[in-house]
Amino acid sequence: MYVEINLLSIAVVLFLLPLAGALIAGLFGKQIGRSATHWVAITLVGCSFLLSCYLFAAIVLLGHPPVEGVIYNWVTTGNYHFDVAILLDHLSVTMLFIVNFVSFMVHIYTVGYMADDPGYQRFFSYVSLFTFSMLILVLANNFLLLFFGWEGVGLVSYLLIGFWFKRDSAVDGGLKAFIANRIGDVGFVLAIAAVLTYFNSLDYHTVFNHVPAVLGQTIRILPHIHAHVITVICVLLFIGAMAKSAQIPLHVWLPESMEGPTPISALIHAATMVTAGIYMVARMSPLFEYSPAALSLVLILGATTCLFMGFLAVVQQDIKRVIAYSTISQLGYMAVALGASAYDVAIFHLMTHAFFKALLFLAAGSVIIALHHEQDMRKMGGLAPYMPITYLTFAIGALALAAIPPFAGFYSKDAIIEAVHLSTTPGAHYAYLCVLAGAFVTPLYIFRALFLTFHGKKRHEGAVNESPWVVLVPLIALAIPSIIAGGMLIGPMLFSTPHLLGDSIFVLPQHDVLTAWAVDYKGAQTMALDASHTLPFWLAVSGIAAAWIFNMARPEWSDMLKKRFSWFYEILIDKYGFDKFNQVVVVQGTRRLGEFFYKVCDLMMIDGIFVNGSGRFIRLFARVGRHLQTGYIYHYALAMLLGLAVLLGWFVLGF
Amino acid sequence: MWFEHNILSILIWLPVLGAVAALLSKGDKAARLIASGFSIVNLLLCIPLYLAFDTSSFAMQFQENHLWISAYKIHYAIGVDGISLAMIMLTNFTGLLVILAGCQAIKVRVAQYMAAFLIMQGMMIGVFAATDAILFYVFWEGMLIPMYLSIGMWGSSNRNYAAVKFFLYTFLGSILMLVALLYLYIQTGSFDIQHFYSLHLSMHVQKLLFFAFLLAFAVKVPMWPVHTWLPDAHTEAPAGGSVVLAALMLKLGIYGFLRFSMPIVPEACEYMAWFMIVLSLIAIIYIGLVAIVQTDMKKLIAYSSISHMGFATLGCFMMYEIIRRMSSVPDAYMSLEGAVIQMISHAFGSGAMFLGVGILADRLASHSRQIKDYRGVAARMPIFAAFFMLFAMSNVGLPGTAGFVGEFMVIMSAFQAHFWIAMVAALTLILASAYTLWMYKRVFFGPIVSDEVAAMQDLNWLETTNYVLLAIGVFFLGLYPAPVLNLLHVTIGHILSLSMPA
Amino acid sequence: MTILQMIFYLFSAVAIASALFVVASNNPVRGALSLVLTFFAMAGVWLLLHAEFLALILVLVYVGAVMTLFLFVVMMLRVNVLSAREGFVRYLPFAVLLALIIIGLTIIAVGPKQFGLTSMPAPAAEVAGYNNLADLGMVLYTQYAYPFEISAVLLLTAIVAAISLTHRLPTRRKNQIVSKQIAVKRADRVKLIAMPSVKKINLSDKPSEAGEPS
Amino acid sequence: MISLSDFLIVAAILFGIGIAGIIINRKNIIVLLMSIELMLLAVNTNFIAFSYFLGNNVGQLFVFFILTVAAAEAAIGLAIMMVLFRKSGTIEVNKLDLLKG
Repeated sequence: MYVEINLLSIAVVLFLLPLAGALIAGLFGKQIGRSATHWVAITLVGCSFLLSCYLFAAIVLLGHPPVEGVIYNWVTTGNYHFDVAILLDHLSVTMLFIVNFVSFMVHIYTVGYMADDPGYQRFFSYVSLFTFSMLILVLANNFLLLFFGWEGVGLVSYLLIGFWFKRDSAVDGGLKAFIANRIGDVGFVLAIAAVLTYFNSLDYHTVFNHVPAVLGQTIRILPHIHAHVITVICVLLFIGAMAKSAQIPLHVWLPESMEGPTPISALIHAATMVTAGIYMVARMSPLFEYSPAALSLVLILGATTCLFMGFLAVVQQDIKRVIAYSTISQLGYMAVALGASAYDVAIFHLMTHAFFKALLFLAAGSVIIALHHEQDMRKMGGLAPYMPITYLTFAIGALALAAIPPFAGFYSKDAIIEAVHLSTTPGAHYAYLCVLAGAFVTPLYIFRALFLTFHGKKRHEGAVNESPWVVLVPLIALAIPSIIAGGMLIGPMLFSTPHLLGDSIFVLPQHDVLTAWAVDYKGAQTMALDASHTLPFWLAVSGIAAAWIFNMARPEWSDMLKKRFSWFYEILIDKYGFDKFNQVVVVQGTRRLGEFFYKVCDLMMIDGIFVNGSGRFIRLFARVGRHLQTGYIYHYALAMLLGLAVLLGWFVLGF
Repeated sequence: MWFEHNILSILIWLPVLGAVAALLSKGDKAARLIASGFSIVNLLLCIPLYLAFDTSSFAMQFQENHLWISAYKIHYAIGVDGISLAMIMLTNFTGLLVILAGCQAIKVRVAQYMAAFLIMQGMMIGVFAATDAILFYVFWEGMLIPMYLSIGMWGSSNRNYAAVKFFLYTFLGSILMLVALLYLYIQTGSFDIQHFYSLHLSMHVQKLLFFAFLLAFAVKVPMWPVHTWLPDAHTEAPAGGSVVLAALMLKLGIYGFLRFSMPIVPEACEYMAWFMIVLSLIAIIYIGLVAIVQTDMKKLIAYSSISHMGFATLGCFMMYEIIRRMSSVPDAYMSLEGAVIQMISHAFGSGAMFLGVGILADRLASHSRQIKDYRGVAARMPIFAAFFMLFAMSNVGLPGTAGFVGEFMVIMSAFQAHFWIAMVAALTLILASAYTLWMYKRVFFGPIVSDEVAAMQDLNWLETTNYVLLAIGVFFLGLYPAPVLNLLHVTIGHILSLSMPA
Repeated sequence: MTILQMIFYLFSAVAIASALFVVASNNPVRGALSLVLTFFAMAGVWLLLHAEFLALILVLVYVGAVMTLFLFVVMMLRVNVLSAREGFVRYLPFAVLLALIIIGLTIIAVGPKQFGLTSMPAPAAEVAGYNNLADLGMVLYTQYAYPFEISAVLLLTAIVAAISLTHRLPTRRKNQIVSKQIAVKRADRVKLIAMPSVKKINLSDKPSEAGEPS
Repeated sequence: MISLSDFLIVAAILFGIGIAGIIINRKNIIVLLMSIELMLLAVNTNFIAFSYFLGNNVGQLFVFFILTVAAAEAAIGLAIMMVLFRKSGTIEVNKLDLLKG
C-alpha cells in the first residue's frame, strides 16, 4: 500500500510541476525577468521528466502493478460520480516519458529560438501549460479527465499557433485549429455521453469491463436505422481523434498551425498533441476491438491520409509545411496501425515519430533562425557546410522518417506495413497499397527538403552561422533516440511477453496480427539486415533516388513533370480543394445562414412584424381613435350618459 | 435564533436601505463608498447564511412569515432552499461587481445609479427568497423598474427604444403569470407556493396554466422566438446593467420554470416537453448562428447568452424524456442540476465579458461597441486580454472553466434523452467557439487599428479586482463545482419528485 | 288627496319648473336664482321625509353659501348673454330625448310597482321626543367620527385649494424694510471701478476704430 | 300617503333635467356646474327618501357627506373656472378643448 500511495503522489507532483511553471512564468514572468523565467520553467519540467523516468522504471521496468487513484470528486449527480482520478499503467507512463522528454528538450531549445522575442515569458508559460495539459490527458483514468486534457492541449495549441498575435495569418491559423478541433470534440463529447448512457460510468476499467454486456445493444439513429452502441461510440471517438490527429477531412488545421513558433511545431504539432488521438484510440482498444466497422473506418481514413497527404508534402515550398504534411501522413500511418488492431505498433511508431519528427522540426527551426526567419526552401540551399550539426541531425531525422535501417523509423514503419499486410480488417488491402506507396513518397519529400535546404547552390545572401548550443543540445539529444530507439524497443514493445505496454492494450485473438507476425520475427538486427529482401526498403531507396534525380541531378525533369501533369499538380497545389471547400461552403455557408437568421428571421419577422408591428398597429389604431377625443366636456358627459342609459336599460329591461 | 429569523429580510432590505443612503449622500464619492460598503456587507452576510444552511433538507429554511394583506391572505413569507440560496449568493456577488464597475464607469448621476442597482439587488434577492406567490410577483415586477431606469438613463444612443421594448416585453409576459397565480389562489385559497404544489389540476387547466407561466418565463430566459428584447436591452444598457441582465435576470426565467411550472403543472410540462426541447435547441443553434454575424460586441454576447440559456431550458425539460427512456429517476438529476449549474456558471462568463466590453468602450471617446473599431488591443492591454481570454474560454465551454460544467452535464443527459438532441446540442461546441473566438480575434489580435487603441491603458486596480474576483469564480466552479452541487442535490430531488407526472 | 300630498305635489312642481328654468334660461344670474328656488322647494320635500336637519342645512349652506358663491362668480365674469342661447334649439331634441329615456327607465325601475305603498309602506311615526338632529349626531360622532373628520379636512383642503388657485401674485408694493436699511454696507451701494487716467489710442492697430471717440 | 316611488320619480325627473342641461349647454360652464348641482340634489333626495322609508338614518348621514363634498367641489370648481377665465378669457364650453386628441 505504501508504495502505491507513493507512486500516486509522485504522479500528482509530476503534473503539478509544469502547472506551477506555467503560473510562475505567466503571472510573474515580467517581474522575475527572462532568465529567471526560463530557469524556473526548465527546472520544473526537468523535475517532472525525472519523475516520469522514475515512474517508467517502477511500472514498466520493475513491473509494479498499475496504480489508480482518485484525487478529488469533481461532480456527483444522481447516480453518477465524476472524479478527477489518475491511472498509472504501462501505456500512460510510456506516454509520460515521451511527452516529458520532448517537452524538456523543447523547453531548452526555446531559450535559443525565442531569445529575442518580446513574448518570451508568455511563451514559456504556454509551453509549460501545454505540458501540464498533455500530462493530464495521459494520466486520466476516465473519459472526463481525458477530455480535460484534450481540451487543454487544444487551447494551448490555439494560443501558441497565434503566439505572434499581430500577424493575421498566425491568428487565423490558431482559430482554424481550434474550430477544427471543436468539430472533433462534438464527436468526442457525444461519445462520452454515449459511454455514460450505456455504461453508467466514465472510468476506463468499469467501461472496459462492461463491454460484453453492451455488445448486443443498438441505438436508433434514424427511424429505421439502428447502429450498434459500440460502433457508434467508436466512430464518435474517432471523429474526435480525427480532428486532433489531423486525419482527412479534419486535417486542414495542421498545415496552418505552422504559423506558430517552431518549438511548438515540434512539441505540439509533431510529437505530442497530434498523437493524442492515436493515444486515445489505443487506450480505447477494448472498445474498438469489438467494432470491426469502426476499425475499418480508422484503417481506411488512416491509409488515405497517409498517402494523399504525403503527395502534398512533395509540392510544398515552405520547409515547415513539408514537415507538417509529413506529420499528417505519419499520423495516417499510425491510424492504419490502429485500424489493423496493432495498437502496440501504433504507439511504437508514435514514439519513434515523436523523436525524429521533433528532431526534424527543431533542425528546421535551427535553419530558420540561422536564416533570420526565412522558411522558403527556394531561398535556402547549400547550407550543409555552414551548419554541420544541424545538417547531420536533420539527415538523421530524414533517414529515420524515410525508414532506412537501422534508424528508428524503419522498425516502426516496417512493423506497420507488416501489420497491415497481415490484417484481416475490411479495407486492409487498400490500406496495404497506400502504405506501400507512402513508403516511396515519404523519402521523396523529406529528401527533397534535405537536398533543397542543405545541398546545391547557396541561394541565401548573408552570413550563415551554426546555431547556439541551447539549440544544438536538444538536436543531439533527440538524434540519439532517433537512431537507436527503434531497434532497441521493437522487441520489448511488440514481441516480448510481458509487453512493454502490459495490459493497457487489449486485442481480440482473431485480430492479433502481432502474434501472427511474431512467428517470422527473429530479432531487431536480423530485421535490419533482412531489409534488403523487402519491398518497402527498395521503395524507400528509390524514393531517395527520385528525390536526388528531380532536385539535384536533373531539376529540369521536375519542371517537365509539372507541365506534363499540370492538372495533377494543380490539385496538389490546391490541397485537393479542402481549404476552398471549407472557406466557401463551411465558413461562408455558416455566415450566410447566420445573416439570414439575423436579418430575415430576427430583424424582419420577429422584430419587424411581431414586436414593432404590434406597436405600429397600436399607433395606427390610436391615430384613428384619437379623433374620438374631442376635448369638449359635453362630449365626454354625453358618452357617460349614453353609457348610463344603456346600463340602466340593460338593468331595467334586460331581465 | 435571531439570525435565522431575520437574515433573509436583512439581505433583501439592506441594499434598499443602502440605496436610500446613497441617494441622501452628498457627492459622488460618498455615494460610491456607501454603495460599495453596503454591497460588501451584503455579500459577507451570505457567508453565515451558507454555513448555517442545512443541505440535507429540502424544506424552506430561514423562513419568515408575517401576514401582509389579510383580506387576500397574502403573506410576507420568505425562505430559501438550495437553488434559491445559490442564486442569492450569486446575486450578491454580481451586485458587488456591478457596483464596483459602476464606481469606475459612471460619471453622471452616480448616486441614482448606485441606488438603482442596490434596489435591483434587493428586489432580486426578494424574488429568489419569496415563498408567497404575490410577494414573488411584487418583487418580480419591482425589479423591472430600476432596470428600466438604468437602461433609459445611463444607456447609449438608442436607449429609449431598448428600455421600452424591454419593459413591455417582460411586463406583457408577467401579466398572464399574475392571472395564473390568481387562479391558483382561487383553487387553494392561499398564495403560499407550497400549497400550489399539492393541487391536482385537470390536464386542460394545466395546459392553460403552463402557457401562462411559459410566456412570463420564456420572455425572461429568453427563449426563441421571444428573445429579441435581449440584444437591444443589452446593447443599450450600461455595462453594469448588461451584467445584471445577463447574470441574474435571465436566470429568473429558469428559476420560474423550476419553482412554478414544473412542480405545479407536471403533466402539462411532460406533455409540452418536446415543444420546449425543440425551442431550446432552436435557441442553441439558430441563435448561435445569429451570434456569429454580429458586428456589435454586446449584441454578440447577448446572443451567446440566449444560446447558453437554451441549455438551461433544455436541461429542465429533458428530464421527462430521460425518465421515460431510462426508466430511472436518478438519471434525471444530472439534467436538472446541469441546468442550474449552467444558470450559475453563465453568470460568471457572460457577466465578465459584458464588463469587458464596458472597459473597452470606456477607453474610446466614441464609446463604440463595434468590433471593427478595435483591433490589436492585446498589444496594449495584455492583462485585460489574458483575463478576457479566460472568460471567452468559459463562454466557449472549455473544461476547467465554469462554462463547461453545465454544458457537459446537459449534453450528457441529452444523450440519455435522445441521440439527436445531444447531437444538436453538442453543435454548440463549434458555434460557441466560432463566435466567441472570432470576436476575440477581431478585437484583440492583429495589428493595432487606430491611434486611440494605441493609447489604451491596461486595467486599473479596480477593474483588476473585479476581474480577479470573477476569475476565481470561473475557476472555482470549473474545477471544483461539488460544493455548489451539494447545495442543490436535495432541493433538485424535491423538485424532481414534485415534477413527476402522477 | 291629503294635505301632505298637496304639499308634496306643490313643492315638486315648483322644483321641477324652476329646475327647467335653470337649464333653459339664457341668463346665468336668473338661472342661479331659479336654482335657489329649486333648492327651497326640495327642502320642503325633504321636510316631508322627516329630514329636518338636512332640509335646513340645504337651505342654510346651499342657498346661503354655495349659491351665493355662484352668483358672485357669475356676476364677476363677463358673460355674453346673447351667445348663451347658441345651439340651444339644435341640441334640444336630443337632450330631451336622452333625458326622457333616462327618466323613463328610472321610473320603470323605481315606479309604484317596486316601491309603491304596498311594497314599501310608510314607516310608523316616530316615537315622542324623537329628535332628528340628536339621532344624526349620535351616529355621526360615534360610528362615523372618522369620515366626519376626514370630510372636515376635505373642506379645509378645498378652501386652501380654492384660495391658492385664485390667489394672484403679491402686488408690487414698495415697502420700506428698516432693518435692511440699517444693516446695509458700503460695498452694497458703492462700486469702485479702476479707470485709466489716460487712454492711449493706437491708430495703427485698429484703423477701423481709430475714428471713434475714446 | 305619499309613496316612496313618488319621491323617487321626482328625483328622477330632476336628474333628467340635469342631464338635459349638461347636453344643451355649450356656452356657459357655470350652468354646467349648476346642472351638476341639480343632479346631486336628485341623488340626495333619493338617499333621504330611502332613509325615511327604511328607517335607517345612515342615508341621511350620507347626504350630509355628499353635501360636504359638493360644497368642496363647488368651491374648487369655481376657483378653477376663475383661473380658466383669467388665462383664456372665456368660459365657453365649446372653446375649451385642450384635451383634444
